[in-house]
Amino acid sequence: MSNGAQTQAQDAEGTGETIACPFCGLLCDDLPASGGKVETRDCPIAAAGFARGAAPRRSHMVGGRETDLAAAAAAAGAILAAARAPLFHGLTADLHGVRALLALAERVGGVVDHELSAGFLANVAVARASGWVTATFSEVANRADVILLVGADPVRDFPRFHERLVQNPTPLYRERPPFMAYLGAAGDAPSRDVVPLQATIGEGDLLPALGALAALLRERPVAREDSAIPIAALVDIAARLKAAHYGVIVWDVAALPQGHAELAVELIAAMLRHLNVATRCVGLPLGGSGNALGAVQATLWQTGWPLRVGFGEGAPLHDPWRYDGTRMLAAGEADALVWVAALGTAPPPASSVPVIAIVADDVALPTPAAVEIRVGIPGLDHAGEAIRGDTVVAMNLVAAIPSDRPSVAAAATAILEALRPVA
Amino acid sequence: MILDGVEIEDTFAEAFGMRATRLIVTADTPRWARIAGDTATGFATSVIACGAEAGIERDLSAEETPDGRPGIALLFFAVSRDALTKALRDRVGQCVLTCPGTACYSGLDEGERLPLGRSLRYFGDGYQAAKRLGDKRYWRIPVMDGEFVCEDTVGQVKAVGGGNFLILGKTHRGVLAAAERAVEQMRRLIGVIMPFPGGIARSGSKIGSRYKGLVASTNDAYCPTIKGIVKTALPPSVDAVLEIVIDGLNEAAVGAAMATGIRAACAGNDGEILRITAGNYGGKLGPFHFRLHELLA
Amino acid sequence: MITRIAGGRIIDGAEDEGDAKRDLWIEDDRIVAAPTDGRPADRTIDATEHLVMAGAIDIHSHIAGGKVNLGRLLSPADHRENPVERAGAALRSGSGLTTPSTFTTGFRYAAMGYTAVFEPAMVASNARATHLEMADVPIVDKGAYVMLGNDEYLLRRLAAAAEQGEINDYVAWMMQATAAHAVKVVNPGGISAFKFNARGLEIDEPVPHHGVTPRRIVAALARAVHEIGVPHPLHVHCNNLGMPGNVETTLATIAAAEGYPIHLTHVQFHSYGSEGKRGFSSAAHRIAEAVAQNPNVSIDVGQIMFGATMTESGDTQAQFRNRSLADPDTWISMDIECDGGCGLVPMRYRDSNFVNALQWTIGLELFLLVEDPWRVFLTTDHPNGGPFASYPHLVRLLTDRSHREDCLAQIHPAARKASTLAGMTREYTMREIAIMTRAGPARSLGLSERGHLAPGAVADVVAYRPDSDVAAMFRAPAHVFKSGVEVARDGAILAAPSGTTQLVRPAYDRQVERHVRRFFDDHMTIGFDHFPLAAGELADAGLAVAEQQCRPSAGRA
Amino acid sequence: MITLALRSRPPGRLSLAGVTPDRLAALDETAIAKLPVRLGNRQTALGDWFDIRIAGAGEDKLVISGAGGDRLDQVGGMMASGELTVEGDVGARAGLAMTGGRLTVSGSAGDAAATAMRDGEIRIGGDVGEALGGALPGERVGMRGGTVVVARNAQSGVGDRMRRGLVVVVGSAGAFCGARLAAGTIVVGGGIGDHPGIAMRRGSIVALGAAPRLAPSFADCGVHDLIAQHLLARRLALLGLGTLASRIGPLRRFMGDQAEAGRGEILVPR
Repeated sequence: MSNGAQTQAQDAEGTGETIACPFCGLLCDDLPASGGKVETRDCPIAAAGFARGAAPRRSHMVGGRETDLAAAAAAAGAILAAARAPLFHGLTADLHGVRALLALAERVGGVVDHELSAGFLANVAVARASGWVTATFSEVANRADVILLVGADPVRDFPRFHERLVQNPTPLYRERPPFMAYLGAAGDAPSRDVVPLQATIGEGDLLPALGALAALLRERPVAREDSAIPIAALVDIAARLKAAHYGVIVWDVAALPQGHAELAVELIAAMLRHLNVATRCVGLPLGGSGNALGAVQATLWQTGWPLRVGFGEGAPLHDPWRYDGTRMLAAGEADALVWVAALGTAPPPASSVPVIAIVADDVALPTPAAVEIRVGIPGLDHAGEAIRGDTVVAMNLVAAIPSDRPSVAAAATAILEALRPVA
Repeated sequence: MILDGVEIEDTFAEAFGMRATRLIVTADTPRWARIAGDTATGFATSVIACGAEAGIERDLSAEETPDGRPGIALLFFAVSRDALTKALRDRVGQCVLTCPGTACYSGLDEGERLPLGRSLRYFGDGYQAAKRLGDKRYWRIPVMDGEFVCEDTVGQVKAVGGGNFLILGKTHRGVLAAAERAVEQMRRLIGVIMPFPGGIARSGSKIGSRYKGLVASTNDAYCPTIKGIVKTALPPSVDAVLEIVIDGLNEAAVGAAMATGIRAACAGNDGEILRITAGNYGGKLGPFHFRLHELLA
Repeated sequence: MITRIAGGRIIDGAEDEGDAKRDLWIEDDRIVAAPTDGRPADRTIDATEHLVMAGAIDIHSHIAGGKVNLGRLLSPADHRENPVERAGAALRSGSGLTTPSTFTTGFRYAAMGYTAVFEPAMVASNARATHLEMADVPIVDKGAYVMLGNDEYLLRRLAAAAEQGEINDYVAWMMQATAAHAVKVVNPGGISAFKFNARGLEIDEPVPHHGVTPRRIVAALARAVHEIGVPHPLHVHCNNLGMPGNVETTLATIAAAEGYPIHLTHVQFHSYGSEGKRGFSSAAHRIAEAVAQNPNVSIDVGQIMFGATMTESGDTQAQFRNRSLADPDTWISMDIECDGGCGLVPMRYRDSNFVNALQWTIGLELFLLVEDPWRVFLTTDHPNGGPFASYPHLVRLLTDRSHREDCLAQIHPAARKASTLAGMTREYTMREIAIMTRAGPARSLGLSERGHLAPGAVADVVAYRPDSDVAAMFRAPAHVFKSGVEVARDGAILAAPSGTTQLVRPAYDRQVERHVRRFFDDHMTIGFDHFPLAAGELADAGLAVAEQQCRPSAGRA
Repeated sequence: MITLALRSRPPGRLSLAGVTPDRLAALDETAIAKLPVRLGNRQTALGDWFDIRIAGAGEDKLVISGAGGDRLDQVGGMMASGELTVEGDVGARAGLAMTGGRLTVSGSAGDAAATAMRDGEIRIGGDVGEALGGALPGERVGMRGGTVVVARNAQSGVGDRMRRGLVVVVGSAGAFCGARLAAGTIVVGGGIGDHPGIAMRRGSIVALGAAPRLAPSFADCGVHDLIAQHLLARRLALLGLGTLASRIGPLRRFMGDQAEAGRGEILVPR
């Protein structure tokens, strides 16, 4: 007998130590790692991500001069204390980082956004105002007998999607591989070997095609004269979904046509609500790269609101339009920018406001930031926690290639500490 | 009191409280509005057996109706809100909904609302739709010539039923001519209807009967053919009587209609008409007393 | 640091003697005996005539975890209408009344005199996220019950007629892996059944694919929890939640425990008959009778309180059924990791609605009919029956008969007529309130140092200023101490220490890990090595762990 | 009459919710000047931004004037009665959750005008942004009543999730007009963007400009001159939109969205 939960790996039957990859929402945790080397299992995102550990070390900077974390934090604190509308954006940090950034943002009355929020807020908008039926990765991997991919092949943003969630060699509750169907633009379509049934449509036709599919599922009349909509294929897809024991509709919200995402998800949600009256069919809204869903979850629990939250009014307020960080910068409404890029690599958007860059070493700043705090990458330089793209499973990220680079949480806390004397 | 040689008896008409509403029925043409109105207000002389008393108030021009089509205003009276609700539902459902091209609206904005379209909508079998424009809510019920549009609810007021006067004269022909003159003038008024055939009743009734189960029976005191054997109310020279019964949206409208009718009946009297009186129950039953002398003063 | 709480009426449910008027002494974080060496107090709190009780303990309140967050997401109006500004430099802001944010949850509980709260429905695969979230619930101690009984691994092992010992090891492993304080079963087998498209599950009906029955699941888990020595008995949310006539299921569930201790949760939702012309009636008396006859059974009520709220449950089968009640009409259902599920349905309980009104009376009947306050706990199943902020009003309903009858007069007349509540004269005493909200939950949860005021106990102390309106008294106690720190005064938060995470770590034979590892390797999308919370994870999240001892046993209670 | 003259374009967004004629009527100039208004994380007062003048008493009339009004959000928000006139532009969410009264904007309005409006009337002289008459973030139901008239053009998402009321866009409307419409009436005088009525359940979209391409989940129900169209024309005429009203003749009726409840209609020119 022992306290087993604390034991790591190295069981007699264990396959050696594996670690989780923090660089996309799948958080695949089967990457063998030893001695600072990570085997990335043919995943281009993982390969590129772990290669970031080799980036040359950079120093913290204030006003173009190298300095230490404490001094950088003090300078950042001074900028934030004076700011009327400081914006915290980018936000690709692990959960501890997000929690610390929220504490800092609240302290200085700032606004918080995430670089991927335009996409996942489309999912959020439908989930909360219309409702849906979804499932997590392991349910899909073990039960799905029909899978409909909508919008684009998920491999674009989630390279191991098929390997991890579809091609499960030992599923619990299905006898053969799931039947795969695709609805989306021809250019985004997966290979026909992988997905034999394809309803390909022209640019801009996703909504009418989804509408037709939803109507077919309801056994309602559908106009057939519009040649741009492949009704025959949709009839086939509808029949498969209705006959499925456990159908799954998958979409990568970031890959849906710009501006159409929310209504596309709305139509998918309508199908899911309808299908579950008679059979089971679940949605799998893929997302969560850059720990975006961790950021949403932590913001939800700390403030009661999903992202795009402002603390300027005292109590936290949520407004997807007003607190859209990119819009605020473009409109000149923010007067300081805290740009966080640890899991992500995007540089801060161009603006004329003082920038506090809390970024990994490989994030290039096109123009010098007022304050540059160089942080490590969770799951690479240091440990951390992130939430998977199915919003349920939080993954413990270990330090694959440990370094003494500070975490985002440490940076945010240092700034908060620097602010302490102010009441 | 003598008016144009006719004795106006110093008595009063005794009337009762009722519930009433006005509907506006429109159609493609005045003729079809009139057909709908006639049908919906048919068989509505007395609440005793018809459930409601109803009549056409007036024709409406296209400019006066909610949908810009010719129409007709109808008044409906019943003894209670529930009775009125049922009468409207049945009459509009059977006689207006069925009638080509019609639509039906509330003609009264005041008072507690009664359901109309919201009851009839179920005819749409799930294909009905509500539409609110301004402060009005309509139901659109698909029918074979398009949609039957009917307002969701209609206003309803406390009204007055059973205003009346009796024309006593020498001959049937003379009394009928006087009654027709009266009705013609009264129909020009707003807010009243004369629910009996052509606006005129010959069956002035009394309460009760010697036969079990009959609540009303012939008013023997005013029947000339038996005046020798009953306790008659008729002077010896009166050999014909007709009554005009008035329902109105309020007391003033009924009083005005009675005064107008009596004056018209008496006007141009050539000696045929001897007396005008009114029906009452000694003032014990109805709250509204229309004293003839006061109305004509 | 010595604190003297002077002049109060001490109401300690755990003590046999009656209420005593005496001073209470606190040294640092503990209650101590009055110093005999004449040492003066560093500070004295004038609590003259105040009612002094231990900090209250909520045994069942959905305060954290994925479904709670989804509940927040689905409640924009609640958060818009209930903003909570930061009340001090060391404090945090938040929002929400029915689905409050974490800081607001901790502060509001503390301001009401609660010092420990237990999240009763942690999905195992969501454990890490749940604990991270609970790290942001300040002041109160917290713990979580891991949900088992719809996890495919257990169902498969039961289907394979695994020995009880293996089940015990698995349950113990799972509790350690998820840092749980207790084990909950929700709609035994029904959540798994829903994934196979079964829309209901009776207690003797086989779960699709597996063939095991809810009765078997309850028996195995109740026995396992008892034998591995977890203080809190199996926490059971029965099958058929909310269905007319479900009292039969509830009584059958008691029988299924075969004498092992079980705790039936939110029993109000499981005490329904099917009599009367509406086919819905109270069966509270039958439940109360069963509780009296079965000393192995405890309950919490899950009282409904009228108004808008959010229902959050692991019971996807019941929540999918309830979707037609959604107000506003938006709901979420989620199948989770071959492990569990969650369903969210916003709800508005109306006193003018017959069913809601009768539910309200059934809850109160249960409180008043169950005689032993040690075995009935005060809950609204927050937020499912109503927000925890409504507890003060609920206490008033229990202690003030005339107020109860005033409220009864307001409800749907047919429900009023159908209920026996009008004839019930019982008024809870303050001592009984102290037992059902402090001593009882502490004993049930194995929190030996909490729920009472004896020397040595953790100094979680509440002083209530007497008020003829009991609700007002319980809403904002004059003083609240958490581990000796005054955290709230008259409803305002003074300090925000972080509180502990309560858990138990039952021992198990490591052999079981080999089987579970294979299951994870073959089927799950998270590896066996990454599933359990690692040492230090809770500490990294800022949580202080407090472990309660297990008392393993082979026999029955 | 109360006049608030904006001195200059504020450096950030100011919310004027509750700065309405009905609420200001009881206050004097000093009290109005002290009303709090938030600029980012700073507490400022109305008097910091506006010159305030009161002329005459007892009227529920408020005029907001001055350039730079595009940063004034929620103008007319929570108004219950009275008349609020803006000489110039307004920012986002004009008329938020209005329950009565009349808001007139001579210029243009930003995004989400008439959000969650319940009653009253809004007139916009210029253009409006996106999501006119829509819902608050996260809410299932958008505009629930009242009347909005936009003299020029509206961007995408007119009447998204709208439940009741009348929205008239005299000019053109952008994409997704009447998306997720629960009920109510939208009239567009000019062109209408892609995907009108997507996921609508009930309600009417009357597109008097060119007929848009509709999704296959909209079913052609023929050409009709329905009484409901006459009633609508009457209503438009009463709003002073006689020209628009006169264009409502026989229209082709599509029912949809069959992807959803499918009881809505889109009426387009033959």
